[in-house]
Amino acid sequence: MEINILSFGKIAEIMTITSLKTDEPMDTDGLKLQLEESYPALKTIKYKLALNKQIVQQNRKLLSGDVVAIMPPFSGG
Amino acid sequence: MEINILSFGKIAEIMTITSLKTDEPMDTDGLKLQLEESYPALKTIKYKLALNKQIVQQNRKLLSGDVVAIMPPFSGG
Amino acid sequence: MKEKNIKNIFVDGPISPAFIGGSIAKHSAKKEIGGHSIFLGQVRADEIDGKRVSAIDYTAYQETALEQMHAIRAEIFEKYNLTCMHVYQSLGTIKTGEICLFVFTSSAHRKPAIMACEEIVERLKAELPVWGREIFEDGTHHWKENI
Amino acid sequence: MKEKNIKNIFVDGPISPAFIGGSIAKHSAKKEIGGHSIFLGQVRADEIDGKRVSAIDYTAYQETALEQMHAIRAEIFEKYNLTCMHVYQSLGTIKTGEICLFVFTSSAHRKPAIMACEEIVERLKAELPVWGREIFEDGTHHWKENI
Repeated sequence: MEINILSFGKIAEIMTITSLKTDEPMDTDGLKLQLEESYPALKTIKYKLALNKQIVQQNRKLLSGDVVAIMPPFSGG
Repeated sequence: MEINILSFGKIAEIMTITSLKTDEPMDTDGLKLQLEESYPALKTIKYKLALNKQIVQQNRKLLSGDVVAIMPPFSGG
Repeated sequence: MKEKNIKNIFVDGPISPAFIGGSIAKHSAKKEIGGHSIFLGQVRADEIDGKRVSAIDYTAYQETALEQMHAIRAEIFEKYNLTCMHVYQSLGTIKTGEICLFVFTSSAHRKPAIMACEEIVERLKAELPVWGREIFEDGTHHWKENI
Repeated sequence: MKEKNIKNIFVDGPISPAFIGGSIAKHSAKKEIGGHSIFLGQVRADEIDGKRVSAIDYTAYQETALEQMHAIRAEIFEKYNLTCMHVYQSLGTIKTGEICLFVFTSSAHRKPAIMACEEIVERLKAELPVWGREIFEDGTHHWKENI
């Protein structure tokens, strides 16, 4: 399956991938681990995920075609 | 001695005097009593005094030439 | 008596939205400001005993009101870390839908401006000798009282 | 999925004081309003590690931000007796001294407008995926974080 990845703010400066292919079942916690392995700088940033535009509050299963946004701390206003 | 009287808002509609002459010593409490006798409607209104432009917090002695303002509840803003 | 720089807050007639916009624009040169808080009082077409308010006629004991406002201003600047504070109160006849009060505070971070603005509004309503006479459509009137 | 009327809050570039004045003017026809509360965010020339901020470049995850704002709006109208609520957030490069956020609430009596305005500002800073990149005079940058 293929997960689409969006990244924002300072995370967009360190993460360059826009999708991730895997044959294993995947959830948002698993995705975080995998991204932190590829981009160790991510471990030093407090970030949130959005799954299909909805902010993720707890671990969620991922399906092929899902869009996951990786969002550093907000600073609007 | 002569005390100058200013009145405002709805009190200006019921009180017409602009000064009060007396030979007795007078304080603000005494002035209130005297005004309420002349204008009984005043007894039904919560009002404050200002003596020489300063809002009166407690009884104050009056001197000739003093200006006392009779002020109904404020409604600015 | 010590010297005081007593600022005027009274304006004749309604406060125009364009004046408010202009007042905001003047603060663009103050680069230390991060937040502005504004309160506006607008004359409401209240119904009282079946009669509709069409305007409020404001009068004030101006000198005393300005002394009171001067003290409030000093206390607010003492209490909150503000860059600016502006207060305008209309006098005269203000029709429903028009602005009669404009309180404007600015600070580096948002909290002082927001808290000061609210406190100024509460205090001026309670402490300034200003009176609003609500004028009904039929020409009769009712003296407003702040709660 | 239920139908929603998702309002846009994003504007390209700074929010002009004239726009704010115009927005206030539009409310003069709403005669049930007694008080307006406005919060404005202005870009501050902060100094960070000896470098001066000259602008903030705002980006957002717009669709998610609008969904979040939609939920905040519904909860605010549920909680406070408001007549109106308007929110504008700038995107793109906003220079110091310019306005990047405009929150505007109105109610019959002052308290709901004041309390709602403050709560909206707090919530949108915490809950909307919007990012400010502080640009220094020397061209380098720093990612802002709301506290």
